[in-house]
Amino acid sequence: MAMSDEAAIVPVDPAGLDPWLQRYREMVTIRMFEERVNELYRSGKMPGLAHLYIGEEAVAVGVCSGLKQDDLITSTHRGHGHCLAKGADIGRMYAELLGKEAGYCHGKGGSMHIADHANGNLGANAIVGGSAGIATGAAFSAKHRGSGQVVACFFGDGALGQGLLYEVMNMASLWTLPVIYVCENNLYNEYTHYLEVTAGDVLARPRAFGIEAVEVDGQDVRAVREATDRLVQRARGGDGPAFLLCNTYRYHGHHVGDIDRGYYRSVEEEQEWRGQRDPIAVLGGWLSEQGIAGEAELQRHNDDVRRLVENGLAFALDAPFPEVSEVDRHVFA
Amino acid sequence: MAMSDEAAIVPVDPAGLDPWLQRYREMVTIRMFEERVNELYRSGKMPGLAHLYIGEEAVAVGVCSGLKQDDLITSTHRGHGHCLAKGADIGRMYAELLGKEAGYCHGKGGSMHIADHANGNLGANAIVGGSAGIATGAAFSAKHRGSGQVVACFFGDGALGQGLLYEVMNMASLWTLPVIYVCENNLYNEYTHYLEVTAGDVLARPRAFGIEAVEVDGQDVRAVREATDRLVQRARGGDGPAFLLCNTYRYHGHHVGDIDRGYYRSVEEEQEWRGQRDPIAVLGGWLSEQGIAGEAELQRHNDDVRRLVENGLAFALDAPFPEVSEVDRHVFA
Amino acid sequence: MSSPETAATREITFGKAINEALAEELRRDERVFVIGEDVAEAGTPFKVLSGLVDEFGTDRVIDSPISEAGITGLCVGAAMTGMRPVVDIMFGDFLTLVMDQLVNQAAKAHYMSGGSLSVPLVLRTTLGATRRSAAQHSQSLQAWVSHMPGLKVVMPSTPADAKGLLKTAIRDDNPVVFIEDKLHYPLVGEVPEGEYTIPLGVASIKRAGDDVTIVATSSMVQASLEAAELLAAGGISAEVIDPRTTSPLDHEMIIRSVQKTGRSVVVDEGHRSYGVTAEIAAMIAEEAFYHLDAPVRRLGARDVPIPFSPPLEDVTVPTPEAIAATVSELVAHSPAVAAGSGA
Amino acid sequence: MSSPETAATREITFGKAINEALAEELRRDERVFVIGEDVAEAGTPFKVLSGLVDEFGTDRVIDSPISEAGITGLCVGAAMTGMRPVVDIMFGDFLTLVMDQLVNQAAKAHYMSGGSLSVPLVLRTTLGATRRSAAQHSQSLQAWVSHMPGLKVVMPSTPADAKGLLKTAIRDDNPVVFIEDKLHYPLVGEVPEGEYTIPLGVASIKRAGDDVTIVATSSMVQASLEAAELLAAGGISAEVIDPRTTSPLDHEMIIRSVQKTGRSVVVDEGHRSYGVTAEIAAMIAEEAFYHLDAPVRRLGARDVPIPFSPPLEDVTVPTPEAIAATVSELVAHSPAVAAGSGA
Ligand SMILES: Cc1ncc(C[n+]2csc(CCOP(=O)(O)OP(=O)(O)O)c2C)c(N)n1
Ligand SMILES: Cc1ncc(C[n+]2csc(CCOP(=O)(O)OP(=O)(O)O)c2C)c(N)n1
Ligand SMILES: [Mg+2]
Ligand SMILES: [Mg+2]
Repeated sequence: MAMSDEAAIVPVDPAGLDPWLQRYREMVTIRMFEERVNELYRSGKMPGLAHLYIGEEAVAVGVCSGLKQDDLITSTHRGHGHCLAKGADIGRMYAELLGKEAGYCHGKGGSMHIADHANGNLGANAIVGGSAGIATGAAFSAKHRGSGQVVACFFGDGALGQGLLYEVMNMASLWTLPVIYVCENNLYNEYTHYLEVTAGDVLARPRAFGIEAVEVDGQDVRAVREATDRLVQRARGGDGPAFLLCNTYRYHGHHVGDIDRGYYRSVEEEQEWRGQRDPIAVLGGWLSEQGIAGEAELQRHNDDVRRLVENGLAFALDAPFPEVSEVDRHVFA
Repeated sequence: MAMSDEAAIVPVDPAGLDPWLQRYREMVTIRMFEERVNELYRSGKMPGLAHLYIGEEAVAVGVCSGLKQDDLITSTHRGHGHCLAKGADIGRMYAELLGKEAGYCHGKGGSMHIADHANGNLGANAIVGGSAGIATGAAFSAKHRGSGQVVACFFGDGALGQGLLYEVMNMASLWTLPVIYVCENNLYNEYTHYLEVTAGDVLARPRAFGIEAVEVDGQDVRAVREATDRLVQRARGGDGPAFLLCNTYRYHGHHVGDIDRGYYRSVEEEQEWRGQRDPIAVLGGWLSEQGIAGEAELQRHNDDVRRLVENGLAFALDAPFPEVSEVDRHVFA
Repeated sequence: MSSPETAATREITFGKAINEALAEELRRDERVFVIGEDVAEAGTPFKVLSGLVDEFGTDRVIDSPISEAGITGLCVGAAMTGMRPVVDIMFGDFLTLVMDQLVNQAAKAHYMSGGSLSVPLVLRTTLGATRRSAAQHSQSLQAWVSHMPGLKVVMPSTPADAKGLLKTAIRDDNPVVFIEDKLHYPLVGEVPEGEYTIPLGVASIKRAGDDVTIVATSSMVQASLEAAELLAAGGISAEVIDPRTTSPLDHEMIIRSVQKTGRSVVVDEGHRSYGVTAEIAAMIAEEAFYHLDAPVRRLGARDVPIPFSPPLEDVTVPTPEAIAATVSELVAHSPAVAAGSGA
Repeated sequence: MSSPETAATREITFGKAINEALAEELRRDERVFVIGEDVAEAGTPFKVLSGLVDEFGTDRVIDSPISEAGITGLCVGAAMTGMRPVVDIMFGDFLTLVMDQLVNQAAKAHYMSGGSLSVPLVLRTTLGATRRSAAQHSQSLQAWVSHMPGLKVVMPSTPADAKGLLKTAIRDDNPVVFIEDKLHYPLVGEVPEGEYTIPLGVASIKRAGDDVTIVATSSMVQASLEAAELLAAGGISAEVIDPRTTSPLDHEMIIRSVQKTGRSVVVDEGHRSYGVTAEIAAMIAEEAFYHLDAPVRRLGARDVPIPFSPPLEDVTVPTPEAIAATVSELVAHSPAVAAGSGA
């Protein structure tokens, strides 16, 4: 971390930037945010565990950039990316991860339960597949209220094992609800390869319920975004739900404590994804090719994002814990 | 009921009969058994309610006749047909429906929970879809023990709404378990047409999990049996699970108390199924055509079955209730 | 209780009281909707919702697939985003299917989000045995939901309470589990004319008395009132208190009564062990310790799955006779009969 | 306890004790198998099952999809047909997902079938907070399962108990819910050499004392033993009883102790309201009424969803200090200090 150079960085105003450069910054934000999360964990500064999204950034950014601010998402245990991509503030997110009063949930939720209602994030969920009902209900509500909102429901390949998903896909289809089920297939349910526990054809599952289903390269933010645009347009236009299967990969362990991964996946596999299919590198390369931003320009954004991340972290580290009396608040509304 | 003629009837020995004539008798047994159930209810002699299978006899008989005695089934709230077709004794079944000690469950289960372990019936289930896990586990066990058993899991179209079904179909497919999911689509979930609550394509659902799925006319016992034979052979041969969609119809109400059905289905619809597609009439017609049994012969069987049903009922009506102290037995094995 | 516009009452059934509460709230607030299996044209198998779909249409009275977990989850999401769902879970036995959505999602969302999300959802369901419905259609699972912070639990015993409490539940900003005794639906009672609500957390003295406090919920209130009649004939004066909500539980009214009577019997139709009676009895034994002349007794469903066979089922649920016998024995064996507080 | 072949013991962790029990039973009975998420190569996220798959293969130590209801249902069917499944539900919080298969199917099949079916299944799961895991990974839901007739519920507090009780649970012909404290896994204790089992339904006196009976389960046993140390320093002699199984519950041993001490505090990590402490306290208050010098006190998890933030989470679960303070206050306010039975 070239912290010593920081003072020299000229802040970037992201407004007015090329949209793909904005997406680049968003992905870098997630990456840098989480690299710090990992360090916080390893240095014993963060309570509990966290599930890092690093490697999967293109999915959250591709999908969320295609949503309006008042569109809704539901998120997962691996939810920092979704939350940031939907517009959350870095400092308040770190504060939440550290259990601080300034956090989005006043420290009560932590990494696995961050919700950012103002930006349309109805919350991360520590029950695998647990938010499928919530997302579907939010879409039901949007339709009923005529709000025009669309809902994106993020979940992992592991959630394909939860019956709830099929129950609600059936209703979403029956009632043509504006919900997009975004399956982040990072190949693993924790420590088990998804093919060992997933029979048949993933896309055929939503299709059996009459749901439009498409597969995209989850490492290519432009592909994710393109598919999202089409599916959001359909949903907003009243054509009902969709299922977006994004093939992706997590670079780190299932959670920050999962260091020795040799028994369930090979270093070669990890290296291949990191080396060949990194979503930030893929978009960075394209931006250069297109002449939108060269290496130096991208570096300037990296530095700027790092500054924002460090500022947010510093804020959170300094922030106070909630008063103990807060423990009894918010049980009931 | 021409009870006065009974004494004149010469009992038939079903052994050695043409197999389709045996199926005919089995269907007639279910029909007559349940007509008496309906009367018992109406005359206040049966505690609680019962869900009549009348109209759907070809499904239970077609499937169960294709199973060996030690093959297994799981059944539903509409389970008398499955139970009889798998070989249960009429008297002990009536005894169970009347809450008598001589019943299959000593009166503790009643209509919705009859189990007949000796004949491979692992029990009716009053939770819609609730036995899908049990059937799949029994198939897992059969495979693990190398017993060569096949399991048929009966459920209604309503159970398509239960997430559990998809969870266990996934495992059945992954582990190539010898289980046949038999969906009895009688068009209604209680009082709601299945199309109002079932999106997409029913057969595509099991297929999405890699499960072989076929549809048959559930009013034609020969068609059901033919499909069953093929699927049982596959399952027994180690080729894994299957899904058998049987299109059928219940003639009576959802349960015996459901008399005024006009608000959810038409009399014309009922008449059409009863008149044109009655499973007993269909098979009876075929038996005559084939010269296997003419009208008189079929009548002789009807009379003989009626005698057996009446005997069973008389036994059960006479049988004592369990001692009250029995209430505390069987909580634990 | 918010004052009814008029003190006048009329007699309606418990089922009708539920129906009226729903109709009034559907009329009053367009965010309210009802969803469940066979709730629309069929008006549920218990016919309690009959007619609602005619007035409010299939957009607001919605037949669902047989997907208890799914519809509950859907309602959580709808509640978080501005609706006020009332989800119908036909039999309380099917709570088994919705516990994740109810307990891990609905009950915790407000807290986990530090107050930013809320889940104004009512889950209506049923309890009770003695309908010859056997083990999977006869349970009374209020203990489970009462155990969960973030859920409120309502168990009305009269048509008037049912109506006033259901209206309050629908207006509450929290998930509320509303449990109805299936056998109550045809029972008739006085219900105020006009608009009224009843607050959650306030018990109700269903019969005043001096010698013993019977705390009874839902189905067991009527049984206890009948027991009180039997006891009165024998000279024992029983007070019958209906907590109306097990969560929040009105400690104060119960304790005040026990301080007066010095004895208590707690009756609830859930299984006795680890049931609702355990909490209430433990609370009384703790908070009224120095006023008790006798141990607090508990009556609940026998600790067996509910059997189908009538003579067996009949001994699984507390009867007026059993309640009266328990009270009589208690009074006979405790010294200070009719002496009031033993403090 | 069936006598161990030798009185010799060795020190192993709680996790290893579980692992040994499973290994021994897998070796002993080919009908036994283990199924759950990441149980095979990963040996569960807690690493408790490490190595089992190497000895027994993936046919008997089976990685499942993330389908808690499905695998529980599958195990019910396997158990009915001659197998003895041990299903691993990673966090007790996920009991929410299996309640139908566990309660409506497993617990009732034997009864509903009049004894013809049986379900020899063990469901292993976990409990406990203070791991900074927040509201959906910190619950202690033993009250729910303890409430259900047909289920046995085991909550071991030491490695030796864990091993002996798990072996018994696997051999039991009924569904048994076996609940482990996640924080126990690394803790070390003396475990007998050789084969032994411990019967279900027999409590264990973890420390003898005269002035007060602390009844504590699972995670709260160690906290209570620490409290007893603190109290001893202040001259109060506490007896600590671990019921080991909440169902069946060993009334006799608990009551005998309270008859001696005249006071009791009950501690369990489930939420206080309608929790396991309610049943045990109500039972003591009823059965030892005439021996009690003071009200029975209860300590459980605070009635809030478990918060993530460390300073908040730390006040949600009873600590040794809180237990000791409750006992001290009880002793101070009840007249017969150290006087034994007040009868
Ligand atoms: C219902 C439920 N079961 C099990 C778990 C434990 N668990 C947490 S994450 C996880 C794996 C999830 O895999 P996937 O859905 O693919 O998401 P990923 O972690 O790969 O992003 C499991 C099993 C859980 N949180 N919820
Ligand atoms: C989980 C569950 N939900 C609801 C019910 C109430 N119920 C009993 S039968 C039934 C309809 C079942 O329809 P289907 O599966 O098509 O079977 P059918 O009655 O048509 O044979 C319903 C909703 C139940 N028993 N279990
Ligand atoms: Mg994954
Ligand atoms: Mg049907």
